[in-house]
Amino acid sequence: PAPKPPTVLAAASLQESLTGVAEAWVRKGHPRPVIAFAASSALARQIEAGAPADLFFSADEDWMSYLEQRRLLRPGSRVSLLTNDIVLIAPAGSNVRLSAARGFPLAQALGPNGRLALADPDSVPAGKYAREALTSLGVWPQVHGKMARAENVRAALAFVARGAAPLGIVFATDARASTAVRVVSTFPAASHAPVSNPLAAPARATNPEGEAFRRFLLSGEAKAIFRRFGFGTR
Amino acid sequence: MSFELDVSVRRSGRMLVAQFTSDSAITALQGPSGAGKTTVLDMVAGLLRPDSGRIAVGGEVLFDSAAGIDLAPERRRCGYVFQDLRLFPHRRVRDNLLFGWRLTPPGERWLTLDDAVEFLGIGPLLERMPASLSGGEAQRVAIGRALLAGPRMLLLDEPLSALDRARRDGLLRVIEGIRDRFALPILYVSHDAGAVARLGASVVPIGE
Amino acid sequence: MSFELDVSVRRSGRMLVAQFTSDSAITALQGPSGAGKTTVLDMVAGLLRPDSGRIAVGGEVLFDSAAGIDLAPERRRCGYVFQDLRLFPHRRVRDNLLFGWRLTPPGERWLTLDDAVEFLGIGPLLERMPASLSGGEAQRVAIGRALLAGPRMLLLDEPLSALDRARRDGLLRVIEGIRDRFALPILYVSHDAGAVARLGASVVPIGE
Amino acid sequence: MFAPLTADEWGIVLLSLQVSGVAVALTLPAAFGLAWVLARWRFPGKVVIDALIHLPLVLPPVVTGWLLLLAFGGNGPAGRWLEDSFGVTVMFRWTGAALASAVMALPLMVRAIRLLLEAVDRRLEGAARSLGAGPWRTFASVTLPLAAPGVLAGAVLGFARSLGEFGATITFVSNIPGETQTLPLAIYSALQLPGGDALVTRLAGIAVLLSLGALVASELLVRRSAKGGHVF
Amino acid sequence: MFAPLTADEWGIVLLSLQVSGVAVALTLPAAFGLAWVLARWRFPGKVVIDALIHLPLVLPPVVTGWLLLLAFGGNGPAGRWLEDSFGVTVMFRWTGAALASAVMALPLMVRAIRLLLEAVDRRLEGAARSLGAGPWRTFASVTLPLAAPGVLAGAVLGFARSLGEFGATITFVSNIPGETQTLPLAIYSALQLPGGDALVTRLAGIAVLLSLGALVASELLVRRSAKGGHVF
Ligand SMILES: Nc1ncnc2c1ncn2[C@@H]1O[C@H](COP(=O)(O)OP(=O)(O)OP(=O)(O)O)[C@@H](O)[C@H]1O
Ligand SMILES: Nc1ncnc2c1ncn2[C@@H]1O[C@H](COP(=O)(O)OP(=O)(O)OP(=O)(O)O)[C@@H](O)[C@H]1O
Ligand SMILES: [Mg+2]
Ligand SMILES: [Mg+2]
Repeated sequence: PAPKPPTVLAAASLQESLTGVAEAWVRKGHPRPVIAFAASSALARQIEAGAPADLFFSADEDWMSYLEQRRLLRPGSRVSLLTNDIVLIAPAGSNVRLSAARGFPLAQALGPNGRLALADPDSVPAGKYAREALTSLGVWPQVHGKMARAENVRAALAFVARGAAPLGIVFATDARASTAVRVVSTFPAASHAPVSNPLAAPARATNPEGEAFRRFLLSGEAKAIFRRFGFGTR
Repeated sequence: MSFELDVSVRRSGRMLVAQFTSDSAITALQGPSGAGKTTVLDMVAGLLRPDSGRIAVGGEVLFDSAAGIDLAPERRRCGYVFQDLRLFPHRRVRDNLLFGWRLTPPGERWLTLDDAVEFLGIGPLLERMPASLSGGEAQRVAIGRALLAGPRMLLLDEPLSALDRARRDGLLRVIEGIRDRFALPILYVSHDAGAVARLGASVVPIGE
Repeated sequence: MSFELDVSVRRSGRMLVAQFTSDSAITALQGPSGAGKTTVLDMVAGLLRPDSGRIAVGGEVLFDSAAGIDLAPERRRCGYVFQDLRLFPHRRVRDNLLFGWRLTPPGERWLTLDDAVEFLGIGPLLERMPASLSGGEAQRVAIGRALLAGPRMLLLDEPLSALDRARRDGLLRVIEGIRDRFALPILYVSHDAGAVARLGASVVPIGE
Repeated sequence: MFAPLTADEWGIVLLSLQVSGVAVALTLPAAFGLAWVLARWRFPGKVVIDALIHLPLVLPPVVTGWLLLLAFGGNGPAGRWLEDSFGVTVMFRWTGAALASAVMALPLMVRAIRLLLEAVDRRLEGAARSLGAGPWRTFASVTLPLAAPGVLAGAVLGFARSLGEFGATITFVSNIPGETQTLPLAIYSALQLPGGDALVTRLAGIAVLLSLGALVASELLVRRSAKGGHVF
Repeated sequence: MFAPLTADEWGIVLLSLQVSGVAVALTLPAAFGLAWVLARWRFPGKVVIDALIHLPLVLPPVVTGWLLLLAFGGNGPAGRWLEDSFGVTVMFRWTGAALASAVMALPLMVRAIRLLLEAVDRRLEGAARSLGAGPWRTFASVTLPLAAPGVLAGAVLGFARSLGEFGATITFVSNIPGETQTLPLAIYSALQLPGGDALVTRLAGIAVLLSLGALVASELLVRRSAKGGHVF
């Protein structure tokens, strides 16, 4: 009988790249993985509730650690696979010039009423990195009251793309994806912990196709595809 | 005894007491407006529960608070022509007429739709909805609906009040016919002294 | 001329034509059930628009299809006692009675609440909701509501059908009093030949 | 943009219709029962039941989804009970999506039905009883038809709400193509894609057409009943 | 868990009440007008209007939020118009949250009101006219009170829906503490945090209490009207 396709739970921000990798996998004659894209928090809770998943590809390490602490991951299956940059963006038509460095005049660039669009810095990965970077550059206090916190990084991107916010902070991969915004500056790697997208297999996973697909994701061929979409790989 | 009543009920803060026995074919309830005539019919029909007392019709006990008897309305089989008619607004006249008829075992029906339509003169109305009927038309449909259910007693609350003299006389003849042929106990509420006299009803005063 | 009517309207596929002029104080409409009596009152009140024709009351044209006249119901000022009463179910009896009264300029009222309550005998009902009234009680409230609006004509559709003889006689006296004191044109629909005769109404047959 | 639907899109539309249809069909009797209790019974604490029914409206949908996940997940008591008694699995299955939609639609349906149940003229029920109809037949032939506009409105509202249900569904049963990816979830996925605007617009257009279709169908039902044919 | 509310929580609760209250107050007249048109007028294409009103139910909330962003965002025509004519800014303001809530609540309110408008006995309106009331007074003293249960139910549904509104709000005006962070947005943030369960439970408990309060208030209104006092 044909092998049963694996079920993969993946962060919504991986949608385009992971679909590309899955295509390559299918071309090798494997059954097409079933991939559910949603917020990492929702996916992690589903795994905790016993959902029948074979792989979990998270947008950040926190939720992965949450599962690991509860012994819900197969020991040794966790890998921090992808890296990313965080960037300052503006609408494509904007001519703002800024360089993300110590004490750079971010609040001034926003103007009196402008808001800085970013994913929720308390809970959403892209926002958490943004806060860390702004804090270490010493500009967090200036913009603290001038933020528009979005539900996820794509919604933050939309605020900038629609001109509702003059500036925003998103992952480099998101900025690449939209022609309506341009990258103003990339945050220095030293200003925040490395952005990483970890991959692991839930402890209950039994489908051998899941493990096979996991190994493919770690292969050079898959990494090359991820890099095409702007990710860094380790 | 066709009707034996000894009941009391509280309505709008007033105590209504009805206490009578009647042996005539037709018993007319008379009394001023608001005296409690409709209230009595509602209690006989089982739609209003007396606070206490006893109701028997044709020897059968329908309600007895002491004995804990309270027959459901659908088991009392009374053909009730309501003062406010209560036609089913969502059903055509034909379906209103046949509502009770369809629920009655064929052996217990004593009237056909054709006969009822004939003496009520409602042939052209069968496919109409009740909302489009005139006052007297609706009243005739309500009479037909009650009779077609093959009831074992009749409760008539001003059944002819909206009808012209010719119709009224015709329907009085029908009621006389029912009285004579089927020997149904009939409670008749009417302010029309002529009709009461003509039916040979024994009069029971209410609310005095 | 108190009433001049020449109208036609289609109802349930039938053409109803009413054509009469009347000069009496009270005009009684008579005809079999479903003849179109209520339909005529509705057209006079402005609640049903005739397909064509003309309606004048006391010399004032209320409707004229040729001249494009169609007075709104609230400007016709007719005291209409509906056959189906139409009490406002969400208002107490008192507020039903005063509904039109409050809308009438004080100078045009010709009846006080106290007087109406007195001759209708509805004093104990003032704080009640209409749903809890008996048939005759509701009818008396409907009469009071229409009269208290200080109307310039009366449209009475079987206004006494649910009342006992004593009440009926009392209210007939009230109507006679209104006829004599205020000279209001009155259209009166009733199957009660005695009442019509007593009011000295000129009879107009409808639907023949 | 106006091209005919692709096979994938048809799959999503049919799944959405299936999920919403099952959700409404399952919820309607429950909603009617609850509406009945709220409209006809008097008991202390009624307002608490009323508030509980409104909860899925008041809570953000993701919380409702999370609570469903706790109750019906692999380790949840309700999930195990469903599995053992009916052999129905809801986790990651379209049945779970239908369950989420049903819970979200319930308050809307209860309110609409209750509104009309409270408007039914009880005297007509007395008339039916007197004509020989027992309580059940009275209910079926008088009460239910008179409340029919409310039931129909409840079904329409519930169906529309189910078609648009997103937050509870994705939290409860995830976003699995072909199984739980209904139209709103597909739209969400498209929103995450760079340049997905055209696809979003297209999918939203399909949703609009679906709702138009549902409304036209309900209007036809209403007209039929207004003509004197019974809806029930 | 049962500790009294902190100052921050009070702020969130008050903001939620303000947003929902304004949303319902603003929408009620519009909902009534639309319900009136749908209940009383006959014209071709009515079902299209009906479908448009249902759209916020059928579309996933984020799409509604996205459409609002297109219309009212920095470059949006509606936003510029509002700004120029009334000096009202909605982007990233609580007014925008109220706008999103209003749009989401509208279909529920229209349906409830329409149901009862259609049930009003038109003969009573004729009686009022005949007693001297013009069309407006007839409306205010007869039609509106008779439809009051529908208006009340619509307001309750709309208020509850507003209290729970999440997807359209966060997409449209983001999650700004003290400005647009209503209770659902706060709950959502907490839900995103590993280990945020206790906070979620606490905030959800507050939402439950709010809805209970709103229902008790509406029940009191209903009782008052049932006693013969007018609601309107
Ligand atoms: N549903 C009700 N709730 C409370 N009181 C009521 C209700 N129905 C009637 N009553 C009151 O009970 C009394 C008797 O009413 P009932 O309808 O039996 O009078 P009736 O003799 O039939 O009068 P009528 O000849 O006017 O119809 C009246 O005072 C009436 O106001
Ligand atoms: N709303 C309506 N729609 C259609 N037809 C109607 C409507 N109301 C009455 N009719 C019909 O119009 C005709 C005249 O009705 P109308 O109510 O005027 O009769 P009426 O003379 O008042 O009779 P009654 O003495 O029985 O009250 C009847 O055939 C009736 O069925
Ligand atoms: Mg009576
Ligand atoms: Mg008539």
